[in-house]
Amino acid sequence: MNFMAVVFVLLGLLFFTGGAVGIIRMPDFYSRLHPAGKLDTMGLLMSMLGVALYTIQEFSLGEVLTGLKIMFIVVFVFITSPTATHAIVDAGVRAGLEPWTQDISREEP
Amino acid sequence: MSQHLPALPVIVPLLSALLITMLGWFKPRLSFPIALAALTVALLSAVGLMGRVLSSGAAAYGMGGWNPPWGIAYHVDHLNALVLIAVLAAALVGLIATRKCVKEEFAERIVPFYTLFVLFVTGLAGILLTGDAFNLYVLLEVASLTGYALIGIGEKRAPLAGLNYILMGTIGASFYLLGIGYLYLMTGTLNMADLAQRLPAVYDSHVVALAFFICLTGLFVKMAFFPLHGWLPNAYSHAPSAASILIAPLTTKVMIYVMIRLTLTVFTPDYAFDILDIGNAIVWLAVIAIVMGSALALAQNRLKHILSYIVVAEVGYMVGGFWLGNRAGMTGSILHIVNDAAMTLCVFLAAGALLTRIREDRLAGLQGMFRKMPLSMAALAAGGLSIIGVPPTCGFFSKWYLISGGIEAGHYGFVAALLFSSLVNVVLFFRIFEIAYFEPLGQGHGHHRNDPSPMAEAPTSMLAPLVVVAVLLVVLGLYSGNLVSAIIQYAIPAQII
Amino acid sequence: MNEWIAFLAGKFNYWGFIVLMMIGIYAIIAKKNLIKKIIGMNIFQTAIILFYVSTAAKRDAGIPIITHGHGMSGHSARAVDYINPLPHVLMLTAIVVSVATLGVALTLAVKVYRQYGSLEEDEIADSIRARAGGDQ
Amino acid sequence: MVEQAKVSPQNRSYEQGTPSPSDVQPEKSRASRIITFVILFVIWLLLSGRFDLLHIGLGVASCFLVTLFSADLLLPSPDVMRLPGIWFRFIKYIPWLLYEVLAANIHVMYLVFHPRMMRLIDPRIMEFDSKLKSDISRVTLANSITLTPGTITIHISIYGHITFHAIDIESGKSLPLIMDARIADIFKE
Amino acid sequence: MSWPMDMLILVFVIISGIGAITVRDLLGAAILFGAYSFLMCILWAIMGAVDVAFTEASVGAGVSTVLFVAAVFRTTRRTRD
Amino acid sequence: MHHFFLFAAIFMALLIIFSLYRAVIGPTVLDRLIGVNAIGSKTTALLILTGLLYHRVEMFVDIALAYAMLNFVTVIAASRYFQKRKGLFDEIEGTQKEGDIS
Amino acid sequence: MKIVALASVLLCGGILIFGTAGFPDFGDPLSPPASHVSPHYIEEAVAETSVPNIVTAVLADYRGFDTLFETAVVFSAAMACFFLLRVFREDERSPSEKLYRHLPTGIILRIDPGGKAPQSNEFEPIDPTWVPHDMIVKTTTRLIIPFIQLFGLYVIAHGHHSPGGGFQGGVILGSSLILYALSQNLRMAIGRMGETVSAVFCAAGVFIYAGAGALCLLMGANFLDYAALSPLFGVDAIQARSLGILVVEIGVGLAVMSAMVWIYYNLASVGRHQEGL
Amino acid sequence: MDLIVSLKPLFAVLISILVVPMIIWSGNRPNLREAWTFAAAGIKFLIVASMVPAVLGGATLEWTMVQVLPGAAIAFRVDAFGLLFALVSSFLWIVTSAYSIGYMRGLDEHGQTRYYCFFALSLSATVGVAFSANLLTLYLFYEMLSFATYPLVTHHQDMESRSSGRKYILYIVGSSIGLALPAMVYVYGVSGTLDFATQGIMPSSVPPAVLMALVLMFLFGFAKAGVMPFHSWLPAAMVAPTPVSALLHAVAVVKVGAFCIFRVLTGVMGADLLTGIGLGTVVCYIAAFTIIVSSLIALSQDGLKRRLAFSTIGQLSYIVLGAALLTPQGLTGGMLHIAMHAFGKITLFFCAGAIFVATGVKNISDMTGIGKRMPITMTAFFIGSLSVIGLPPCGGFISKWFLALGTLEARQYVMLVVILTSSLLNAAYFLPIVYRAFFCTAEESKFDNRMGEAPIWCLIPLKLTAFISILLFLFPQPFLDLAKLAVVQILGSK
Repeated sequence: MNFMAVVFVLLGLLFFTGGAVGIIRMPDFYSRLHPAGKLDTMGLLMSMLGVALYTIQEFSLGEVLTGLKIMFIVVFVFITSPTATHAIVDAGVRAGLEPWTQDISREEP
Repeated sequence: MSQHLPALPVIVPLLSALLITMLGWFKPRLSFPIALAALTVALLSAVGLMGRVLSSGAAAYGMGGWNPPWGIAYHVDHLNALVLIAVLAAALVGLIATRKCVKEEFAERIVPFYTLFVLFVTGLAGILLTGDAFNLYVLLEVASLTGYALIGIGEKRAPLAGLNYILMGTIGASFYLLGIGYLYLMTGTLNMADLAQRLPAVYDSHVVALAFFICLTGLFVKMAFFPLHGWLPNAYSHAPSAASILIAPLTTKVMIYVMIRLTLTVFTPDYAFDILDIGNAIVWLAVIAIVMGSALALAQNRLKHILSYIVVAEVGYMVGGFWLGNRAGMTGSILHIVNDAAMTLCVFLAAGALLTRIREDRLAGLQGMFRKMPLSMAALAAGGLSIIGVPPTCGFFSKWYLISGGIEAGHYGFVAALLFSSLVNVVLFFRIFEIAYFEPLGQGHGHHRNDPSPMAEAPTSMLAPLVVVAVLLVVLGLYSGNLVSAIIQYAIPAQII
Repeated sequence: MNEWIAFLAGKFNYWGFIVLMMIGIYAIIAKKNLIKKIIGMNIFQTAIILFYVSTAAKRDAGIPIITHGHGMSGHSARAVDYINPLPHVLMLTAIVVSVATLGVALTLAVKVYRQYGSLEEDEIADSIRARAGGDQ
Repeated sequence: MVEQAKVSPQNRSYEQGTPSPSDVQPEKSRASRIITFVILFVIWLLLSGRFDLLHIGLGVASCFLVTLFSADLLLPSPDVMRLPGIWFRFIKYIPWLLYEVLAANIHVMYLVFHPRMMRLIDPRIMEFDSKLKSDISRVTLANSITLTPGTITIHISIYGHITFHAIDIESGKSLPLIMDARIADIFKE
Repeated sequence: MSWPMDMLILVFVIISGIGAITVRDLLGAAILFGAYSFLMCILWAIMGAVDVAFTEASVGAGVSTVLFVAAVFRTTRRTRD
Repeated sequence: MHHFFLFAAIFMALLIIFSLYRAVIGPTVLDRLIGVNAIGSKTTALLILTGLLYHRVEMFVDIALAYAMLNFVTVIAASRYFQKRKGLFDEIEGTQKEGDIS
Repeated sequence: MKIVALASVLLCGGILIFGTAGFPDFGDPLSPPASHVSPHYIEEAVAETSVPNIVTAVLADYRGFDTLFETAVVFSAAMACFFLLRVFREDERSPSEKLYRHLPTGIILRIDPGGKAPQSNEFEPIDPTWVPHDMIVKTTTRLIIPFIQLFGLYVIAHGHHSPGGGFQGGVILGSSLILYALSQNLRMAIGRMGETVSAVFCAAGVFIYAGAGALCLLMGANFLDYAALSPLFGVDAIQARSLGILVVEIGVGLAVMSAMVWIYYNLASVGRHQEGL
Repeated sequence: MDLIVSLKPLFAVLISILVVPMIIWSGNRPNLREAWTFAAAGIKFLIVASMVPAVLGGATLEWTMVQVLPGAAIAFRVDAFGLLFALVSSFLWIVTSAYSIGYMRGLDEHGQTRYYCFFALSLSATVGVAFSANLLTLYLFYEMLSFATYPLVTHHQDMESRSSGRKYILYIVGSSIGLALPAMVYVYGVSGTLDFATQGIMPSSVPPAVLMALVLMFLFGFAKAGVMPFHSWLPAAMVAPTPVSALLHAVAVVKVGAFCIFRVLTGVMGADLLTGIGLGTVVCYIAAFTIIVSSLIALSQDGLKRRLAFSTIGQLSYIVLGAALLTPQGLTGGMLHIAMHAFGKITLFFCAGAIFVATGVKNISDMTGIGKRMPITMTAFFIGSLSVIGLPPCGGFISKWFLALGTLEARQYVMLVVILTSSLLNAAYFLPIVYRAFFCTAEESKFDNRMGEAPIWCLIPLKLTAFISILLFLFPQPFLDLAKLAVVQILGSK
């Protein structure tokens, strides 16, 4: 069980790292949203799964409920995160940000 | 019920503020009577408290039934009972006097106005009564926050002044909080009595000294002590007159009380005066405050600006008097808290009364006011004479003690500053009186019977309290001896001579 | 050298609080924008909260909620096991106060903006001066 | 006096949406209330973890209050009878979605860590017409699309026209359409 | 409580604080102030002040940032410092 | 296990640097928003990990949950600013194009 | 100005750093704060109030008076915002054209000054800057708001055993309404919880707190001494304290929720209570 | 010495305050209003006079109103000196009231109600000063007098009166707050009390330099006495209506200043203490300087009232000089001079007013030949000037006689020379007026030869006071007795 937890947490950290790096590396606002919004969500899912597994080892009612609560967080984030991402991108479009594309970026300095 | 008296001056206004909102929202007419009743009850219980203190000494009250170091305790002694009565009485009189004013100025906002005002008084009463250093901060914030709102509602520059007040006030309060935090770090307690017990052991630590300075700085900001006074003049002069009448007499006085409480009760007097030995330096600061406050007042050409700068100078009086460190100076300082509350109330009330008729407080606009509003101007004159320090008004007697304190301490700079400020006040007020007394100049000799311009006094609901306050100035002056011998001398620790 | 490092590290939170406080005060004094000032004010308050919470810290102690094993039956809770709760309580109040102050400050900032059409202190001063000139 | 104003959003692709019936006058049927209450109470028990009388009582009171206040928010549509089926199919949909999300995540991670990332990505805005009808299903689709890395829903019009931003062409080509079909299956539309 | 985390987050807090007062755009400042209070929240949690962390989380995320954004929305984003 | 979670937490904290970089540097407000949103989700995880470090996860879960809920509110509020049809560069002095503002 | 500010700030900081040298070590379990008053709380809180969360016990009972005024601060802040911002006369608004949306069709009407507003229920008034319809955000928030509210209530109710309490719960509840106002529009939020309701609730929340204290006073004990309420609750004094704390927390939650919502209403619509942010 | 607790002093002070509401109430009915004034004045005089027998019997009447500071109360005490002063001023109120009626009605002045109110208040303050039992009470009434007279000084409410009112307040209040108040506080600080006592209250431990400073502070602080650098308010204040100048600037205000200095030197500092370190001499020289210089200035003044004003400055310093001599004869002389000069000077002022009412002339150079038109007035003027110069058969002679005796007694021969010189100077500036009025005929005289006296209400008072001036030479006994008694009370029964 511990092993599973460690693996999941490490996976989660990997996803988080991806998100963090992506947020830096991506060229424009729209493409930054992809790693930022989604990789973090996945990372959260993974690491929380790990933590939840670690928590329910002792298997008392309290521990199980705690694990469930942790998963509840994940569910919640899974609902809100895309919405938040959507809200941001919508704001960007309405604010008139031009998306970066391969062609334009090569032509313009 | 009598053992619960210490809680009442705070609880009753708080509950009534809530009632004002809940009932007044549906029937705005109810808000004034509720506020009136609450403040009356609070004042009565404050008087009762004073009686108890006089008969059986200081009293403590544990909130929630917990004993002091663990729970919050209220503590009543001569000092705070006296200031409490002064503050509540000033608030009550102000409340009655501003009724018409409020109705006109805040037609739709009566309910929030009274709610905020009663909460403001609650905060001040709590500050005065509490025996817990942190509780004081919370109550300070109650009082300040409502004060910000009452000031910021005014026209023109008032919101900006209110915002500046918020920024400065928050810095002040936060500094106080930080200082208390330092004390907590060194002693582990927040109760004033407990602090007083545990602090002497760590007096040699410079953290304690720093804590003291930080608290003091915070309080100086809050009381508008000279270099830190920036917020006060604009805030008081741009506030609507109802608000300035209600706020101006109270806030700075209560802050000075806090300073006294901090220095005398939380720390022992010998810490501030002997170990740190900063009395002299602060008195010099006070000298600068007095001189600059007076000088700046001279440069103003609006009535409320002048009065605001006078408040700044008066703060210098009280701070300087207290930090003289001798009995006479402290007596003067405490007496001046009471007197200044009455004086400031009187002049601001008179200014408010004038403003009901002239709308603009430029000095030039006051022409002929003695004829138009003789009673209001007479009250302004009484207030002015009291601020100048003319016997038998109360201002004279506190100034007396302050000067004798200054002489006793050999601090002639302070004495000179007091006298200078008195002279400046003479000039200031006689400039006002001149303008108001002499007819519009150039209109003939004025030698013979002019057409009497119609009398147009302020509404009676404002005038009557104004006159009462003006008379009170004299009564307070005449009975200041009793005040000192019966109350104030017990408020000062015995080791101060 | 080691003592110095120990000294610096041992009071790290206090250094942090001082830095934050300075940031806050600097913003209040030097920034001309009212909202910036308000942000500075809030940072300042948070710094003090940080100070208090730092005073509460206790090495090797747990959060100040008694575990179910402890305390419910008898006096088994030991003071060294739990972080000092008192500063937390105080700071809850302080946070609430800071939010309340923030609300009022922002309200006033909005009011100022409605009046002068600007949040910059110097621009507001200019327009006040202009209006005063217009009056006379 | 009364005239029709011209609606001109900044961006041409944004037509003013007709408010859905849920915005207009949500119907508060008893059945939906009871279901709301039950759902909330289950959540409460999950959160609370205390089963003594006081806390259960508080839970009932809380759930009742929330139901009273916002039952019409959670379940605006009156036909609550369809719910169990939807839930069942929805739960079946989740693992698939998770799998797809995971796969897409790995794809994006690959992109992010790739040294020549700037060459690999090819962001573009894509669009297609969804066949879904109800709000909830459209939102599910939109969120599913957003949740899948590589695609973000920009806008979903009242006619079901979905605009989304894709980080490269593969991400946006097929998956949204499959999702559309699957979600239509869930909601039987 | 672990001091490396404590230090790390404290440094972040300071950075975001400086960012909040230097950024030349009030909306940005408001958002950075949000970040500031998020980080503060972690800091409290790390220092074991759970209730404070909870309060900071709810206030910082739920109220004060929203109020800032509302105020900026109703005034202006323009700032010169 | 304690040490593992400690290192995980420290690593997570280090990751915040990246998001913070985006939040502080910008360039546009929406980039900052992305950064803050990312900080938010990391914070949620970090809170739970802190709970593990204190061995009291059940206490920290509530905070994390509240956090997850309210982080959403912030993002919606900030993005709503633009949905009210205010442009990204409205009212900002001396900026014409994306990238110039800091 | 900047140099002055910098100089004074550095001076201030220098003094504070100097002062810090005399502090007890960070985390020292023998420092005065750790050894004087707080051990009593830690060791006796459960026995005296039967509340395992010491912070809650101290907050609402030992130092309940602080908290009462903390709530009063929130109340007065909300009242202050209302007082300062609320616009009572519509004529303060310069262009008095009004916009209405016909709900079923989405057509927008512009009513010139002096025009008669449509009376039908099918029209909703909107701002010049209205929020465009955004189905995703609207639907998602609609779905999660009940859960946020439930969570807020949970936080209030479980303040005794886990972190949280009236204030946090109240803020979460308030945020849920703010979220509603953000995602739909302000008018709808006001329709759900009007100004009168928020004002009265806000006062009532503080009143519950202060009233509970005053009730103790009437029962003959000191103010806020919940032990005096034991006859009313029908439990022993210690349990009564615990229940008293619960009552108080509910009051705080109510007050804070309404206060936050109220502040938001006024701030976001500059006192006009039209569509807000 | 008997102490009698009596309410009389309080009533004497209060009566004119109490009449103020009455005056305001009947503001629209001039006759009733002035009846109130008269009634109050009469009652006041009667009350004061009724205390004479008791005081002459050696008793002191006391009434403590309220203890405002420990060791200092607001208290009244009537001793011989105070009674003397109160007697003079309360009697002159009656006279002046009558004169005011004539003057104010004659000129149809505005704001008469206000005028009578503040007049009454001023009198109240004057009597209050006279009856004060301690320095605090003295100061209280002193300040009250300053403020009560401000509206009177600026009665015309024009530019001139505005500037002179400004000067008045600045000098009087400025000096009292700036100098007298701190000195008083210092005295209180070192001695713990402020009560006037027979040989002063200063402890002997106070160093002479401090004493010197204190004396000077009091001397200049009570600027109403017009000692030289602080005198210039007095000529400026002559813009006031003449009855005001007459009563207040010849009787009440300036005499209050002199009275205060008298009290301070004798009751606070103590004669022996001052003589011991020779401080009296210093004050003497200051007074002497004022006497000579003001007389010289008076010579060059053309405005009648201004000349009278400078004369007053000089004469006041006689009183100060008398006090500073600190010998029984000198003190007696000083006290008597208060009374004698009051009657003489008020006569002169009344005359100046009467001339103004009747002819509108203010300057001496325009008065050529006026004696033919207003013989009564100018005769009274002649008597008044004789009294002020100090020639028999007028009261002024007696006081100057005692002063001269005092200088001899104190062996201050320089002062004797000063007194004599100054008397010559007095003659030099008064007698030419009389001469010009009666014996010169101007080329183009402004006055036709018919009689044209001022209204009867103006005339009667000035006749009366002139008559009394002469009477006082013949029967100085009551005042002399009081003064002698007062000297005993001041110096102790040596």
